[in-house]
Amino acid sequence: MTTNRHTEVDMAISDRSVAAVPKEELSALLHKMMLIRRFEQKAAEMYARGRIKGFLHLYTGQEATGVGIISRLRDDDYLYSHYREHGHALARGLEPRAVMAELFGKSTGASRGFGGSMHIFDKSRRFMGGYAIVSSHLPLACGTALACKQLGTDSVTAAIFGDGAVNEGSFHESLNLAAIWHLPVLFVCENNFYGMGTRVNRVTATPEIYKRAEVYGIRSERVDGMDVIAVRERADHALQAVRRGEGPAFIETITYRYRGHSMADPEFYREKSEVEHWRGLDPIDRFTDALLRANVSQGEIDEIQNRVESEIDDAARFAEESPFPPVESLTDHVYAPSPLDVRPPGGGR
Amino acid sequence: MTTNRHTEVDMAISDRSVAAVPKEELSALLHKMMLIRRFEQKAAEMYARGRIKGFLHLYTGQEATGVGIISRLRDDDYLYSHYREHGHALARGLEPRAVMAELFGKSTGASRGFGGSMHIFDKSRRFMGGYAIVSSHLPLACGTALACKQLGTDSVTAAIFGDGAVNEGSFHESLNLAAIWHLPVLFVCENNFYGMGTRVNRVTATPEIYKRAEVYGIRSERVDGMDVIAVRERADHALQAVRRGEGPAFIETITYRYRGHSMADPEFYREKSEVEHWRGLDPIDRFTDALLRANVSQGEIDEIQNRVESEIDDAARFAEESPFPPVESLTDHVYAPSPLDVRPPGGGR
Amino acid sequence: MAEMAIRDALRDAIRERMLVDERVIVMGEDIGAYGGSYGVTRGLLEEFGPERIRDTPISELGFVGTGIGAAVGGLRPVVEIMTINFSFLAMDQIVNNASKIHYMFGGQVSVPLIIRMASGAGLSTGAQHSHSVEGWFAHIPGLKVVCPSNAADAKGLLRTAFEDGNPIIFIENTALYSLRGEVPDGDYHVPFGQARVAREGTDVTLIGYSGSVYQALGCADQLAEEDIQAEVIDLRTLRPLDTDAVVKSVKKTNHAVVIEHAWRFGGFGAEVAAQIQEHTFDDLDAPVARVAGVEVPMPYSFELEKAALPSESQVVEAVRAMF
Amino acid sequence: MAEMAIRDALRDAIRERMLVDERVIVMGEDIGAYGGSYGVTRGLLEEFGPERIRDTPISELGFVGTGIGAAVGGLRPVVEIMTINFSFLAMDQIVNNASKIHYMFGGQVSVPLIIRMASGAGLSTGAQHSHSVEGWFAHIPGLKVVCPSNAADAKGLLRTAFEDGNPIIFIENTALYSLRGEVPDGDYHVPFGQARVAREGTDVTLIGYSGSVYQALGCADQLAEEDIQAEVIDLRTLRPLDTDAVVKSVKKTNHAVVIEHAWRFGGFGAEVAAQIQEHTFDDLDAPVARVAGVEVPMPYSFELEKAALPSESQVVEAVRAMF
Ligand SMILES: Cc1ncc(C[n+]2csc(CCOP(=O)(O)OP(=O)(O)O)c2C)c(N)n1
Ligand SMILES: Cc1ncc(C[n+]2csc(CCOP(=O)(O)OP(=O)(O)O)c2C)c(N)n1
Ligand SMILES: [Mg+2]
Ligand SMILES: [Mg+2]
Repeated sequence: MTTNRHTEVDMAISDRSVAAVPKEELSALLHKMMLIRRFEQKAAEMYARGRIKGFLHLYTGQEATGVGIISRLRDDDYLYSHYREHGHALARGLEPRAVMAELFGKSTGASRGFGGSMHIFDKSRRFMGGYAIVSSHLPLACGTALACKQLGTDSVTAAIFGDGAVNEGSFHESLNLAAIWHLPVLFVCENNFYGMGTRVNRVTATPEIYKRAEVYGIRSERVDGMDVIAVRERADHALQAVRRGEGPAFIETITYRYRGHSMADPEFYREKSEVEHWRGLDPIDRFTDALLRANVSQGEIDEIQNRVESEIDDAARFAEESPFPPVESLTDHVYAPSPLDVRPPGGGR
Repeated sequence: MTTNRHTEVDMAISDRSVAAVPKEELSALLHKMMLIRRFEQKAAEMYARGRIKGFLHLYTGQEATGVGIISRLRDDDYLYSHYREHGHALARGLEPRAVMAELFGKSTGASRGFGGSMHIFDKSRRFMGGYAIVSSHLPLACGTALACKQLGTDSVTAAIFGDGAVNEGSFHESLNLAAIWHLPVLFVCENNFYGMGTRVNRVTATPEIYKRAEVYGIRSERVDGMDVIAVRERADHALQAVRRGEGPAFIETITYRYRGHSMADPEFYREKSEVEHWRGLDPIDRFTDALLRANVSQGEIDEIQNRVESEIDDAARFAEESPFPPVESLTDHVYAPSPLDVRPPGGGR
Repeated sequence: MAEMAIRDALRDAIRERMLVDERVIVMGEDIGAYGGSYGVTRGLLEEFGPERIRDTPISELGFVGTGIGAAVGGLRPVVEIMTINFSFLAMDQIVNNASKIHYMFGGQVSVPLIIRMASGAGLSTGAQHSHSVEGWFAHIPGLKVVCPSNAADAKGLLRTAFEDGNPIIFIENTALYSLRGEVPDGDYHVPFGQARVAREGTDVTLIGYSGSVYQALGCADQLAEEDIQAEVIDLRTLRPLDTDAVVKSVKKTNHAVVIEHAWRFGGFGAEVAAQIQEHTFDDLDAPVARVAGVEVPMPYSFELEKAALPSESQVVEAVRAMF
Repeated sequence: MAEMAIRDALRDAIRERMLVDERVIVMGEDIGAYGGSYGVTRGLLEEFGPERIRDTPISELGFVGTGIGAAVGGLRPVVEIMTINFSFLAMDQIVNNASKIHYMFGGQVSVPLIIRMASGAGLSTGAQHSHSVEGWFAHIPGLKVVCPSNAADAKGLLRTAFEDGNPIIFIENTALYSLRGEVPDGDYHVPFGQARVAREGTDVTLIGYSGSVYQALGCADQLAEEDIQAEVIDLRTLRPLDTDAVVKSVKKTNHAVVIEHAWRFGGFGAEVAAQIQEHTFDDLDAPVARVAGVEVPMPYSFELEKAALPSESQVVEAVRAMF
């Protein structure tokens, strides 16, 4: 196994680790990764066609991280994400239809069209939403974790964020709170080397981000985020520790985004060759290679790819055909109804 | 030399270290410490008599830290402090008159009576003020340090804060900024074990605060903050490193405040015996003991004490006799005058 | 009826609720061992223990966000920000998360959270500790903003806050914690959006909230001697605002003065004045006047601070100028 | 005269100043290698190097505070907060430090700092990226708040900001960066506190700033067809506010409508309305109307967002209702 010089990433997924995963789970992992990949391609297409507006941040290239981590969450665990969350939402089991419809601003969207690409939410799956203020969901994650602890459940809250988030004060405050209160939080930093156009080492005193967590006494490690099996395995260990009541854990995944930061990114800040290099480590290719070595047939893989195609086509069609929320619903949901309201709860008369 | 079980504080000041300091400097250190001690007693008295209002945070017990650090600053260095800053101001050479008059709200005060106890400032001494929002002066310190660096001087900016400040986001953001930009900042954490009534280990994942700084790659150490000579020596080394351009440094001093957090503090949260214990480590007593051992005579020490008495009496008289700022000056200094103003720069007509 | 200080009325409301609802927790700086900066939470740590009375680090952004997440996750947190001056540090969590989570996720979850904070000036605490920016919060849809002026309202409004399923900004006044007043027995509530006529009158409406209610009342006494009968309205909540009560009064008196301790320019009083002229244009005999704080960072020096805050005599003058 | 986009006018003003004043530095997220989120700083890194064009970590509180300290220490920083939505994170530094340092230290030092930020909605960026809270800043004594609506003003006001010795909140509009307009040659300044009459009229005064000026102008065209001649005032700076210009116009037209993209309740328009009725009470033929944002966190869905923002037709209706 050769370690890549740029990235500390192994070139091949270990066969032994693949063999340790049940077959149907392997298929599920591949399916999710392919689904996300295809979903983002379709989203980009729909953005170009004006169906999707605002900011759109694609997850392409990072699939192994989200899929690996989220595959080990229980249904009663909570998951928070940032604005680059389509992949996390799909990995968590949200319907492609609901995610795509949200991007289209349709009332059938995961957030009823009120949220948009950066604010996908699904209560039933405890997918607690995408947040567009960098690092601002980390305190929220501490909060649901505190609730779980206090209410006596053993649910864990996972929060996924980027390398850029670690320089925010909220990162520091959240890690400290989680540590002193032994909160059941799994912090997951997807280090894709850039926050927008800023390379991590230029703005981060400790570019080995997992070391930042260690100083709070938090169990912390770095993993090859282009290897879904490795991520899955480390997530499993970390989650077990958290669930046992050992307090928070931290995983830094080393990964890369192939596309610009958002659809508006002119990508002045990196060389095409760097992108190409990482594409050579593609998490889906690497995983399919490993599956083929593990005697999964090309036919089975093709079948998954075909299924994905039709799911995504269906999602786009569904989004296209769904209605927009009626304009009369504009002021719905500003406030939850209160039994004691004596007048409209807002500011107007 | 025996190390104290509670505190990692040595019981006696090393004679060797005392011998390394020039005689007149030793007197100056003692003078400043006694001056601060007496100043705070007088301030408490004046508070009780209603001459001083609002919040009043006394520095009693911590004198060795401020005096030790500040004695090694050059005149062209900058110094920032928090709301417990009388001691720092005096150590920096502000006149007791100007500090006391500020507490009285007089126009002869260091901040013309506009600031008060928590906002003492002296431009001429580059004493950049006390700030009442915990940790909020750390980014400011990075700012003057950046200015010095960019303007090509080798001035250092020192910022003093408490153990409670290290859990604020601004602490984290400042340390990271100082580290990545190699800013000439000396961070000084006075760990007196309490932020108001909250003991440091209950809210701080790493109660060894200096370790927090290490993770940013910042040179960092802990020192006995009840030993003025030790503090002075470590400050000297740290300042030299910073001035050489090695980037920021961090010193944690272990110290204790004898009085409540502010005059309003009922002190429910700690045992009297704990306070007594620390009084047994009194920085002024320990230092006079060491001086006596170093053949400074009791007479010389008494003389310093007498000088201090009269300085403080003078300061209180001066403050008492000084005028309040006239009510017409209320709206002075909201804005610096601008050459292009066409109307009053504020919001009113 | 029992007479008690505002701080005790507040504590009662919290304690009562904690006894019946396990999901209620209190979080904030020095609310436990220290007993709370203004004594509101004194004794609660001993009664409910450190799991439910949580001393936090000095991390306003962090623990306010934690409170939001905990509310979404099934607790009923009461978060104390020691003073409103530190709320600037938590502003992102309040504005971007607390106020929006219900709406931006299509109504799927709500944020039943009470954020208490002490506001106001007049105690010589200087520029960074003398804000009255409750008007800022009132600008944010998704929040409700409550400003009791007396013990009965403090308790009744806090009870209502517990029943509400939304993020409530509960503003207390640093200068009023010790103010004693009658508090009704039994399980009463003071609803949001219902102003209180603190004094009836026919000639001019004086509108205040929290501390400024007392200036209005003092001024009404003075005006009565000049045979001007002032009606005093205590808004009690800024959002929702009881526009109806204000309009009704001004339609009767044809004159209005808004009094607030905040800076005048862009303060909440501007909203009240704007609404009054919108709704009672034909009834007004004079422009709506505003008496408010002078636009300076609060000076420490005692006479200066006094001069920076609105005074009864300014209100009296504003009224006299109308007649 | 040269025609250019607002983003280019802004860059020109910065670049010009950097060429003559070594103390000017620019700090912010992705202003360097990325070229600036809205392209304002594009090319400056190449020209001035990484010491003067400083890409910051995502640490708004930290780098805004650093900017304040740097200003006090002798630099002339221009700090870019990528959008106003992130200013909530830096609010403590802006309110507690930038606005107060000059005053609370008795005038000993000042804070010559420009904080630029992009404000506004209408681009489908959702609830957390669509704020227009410039009115909040306008409430704070010690700050000046500048809101240009066109390229000439953008350049002229930014030049004035460089001459001013105070913390300036310089608000740009995300939707207007590409808007082109004539920019005068030479070294002109647009002073703070001087509104611009964007169109003369006799029957009603429409008051706006930044984006809402264009709605006012569009509406004036429509009204002209109905023989109502609207005067349009572009405030240009919110603090200081050119009350005189507004009053003068309303005394002539006897009718006023304030238009703003911010939420109506407690928005800056309330201050303008309150002042108009204070100063022109006897001249007004109808209450001052406000047309503003609907009080909801901004929805993503396109038609909903449109409905949440003020429209020309709402302004037209408000005017019609006056006649
Ligand atoms: C507080 C805040 N500051 C700035 C932004 C603008 N912004 C959006 S994403 C981003 C970069 C974040 O990078 P990272 O955390 O590494 O996540 P990635 O985009 O790489 O997934 C920035 C600066 C923001 N949304 N929130
Ligand atoms: C941001 C903020 N939060 C809370 C407070 C209230 N407060 C004032 S001092 C203090 C404790 C600070 O403790 P520490 O930093 O250890 O300094 P010490 O008082 O011990 O010198 C607190 C909580 C404040 N001033 N600012
Ligand atoms: Mg990244
Ligand atoms: Mg302390």
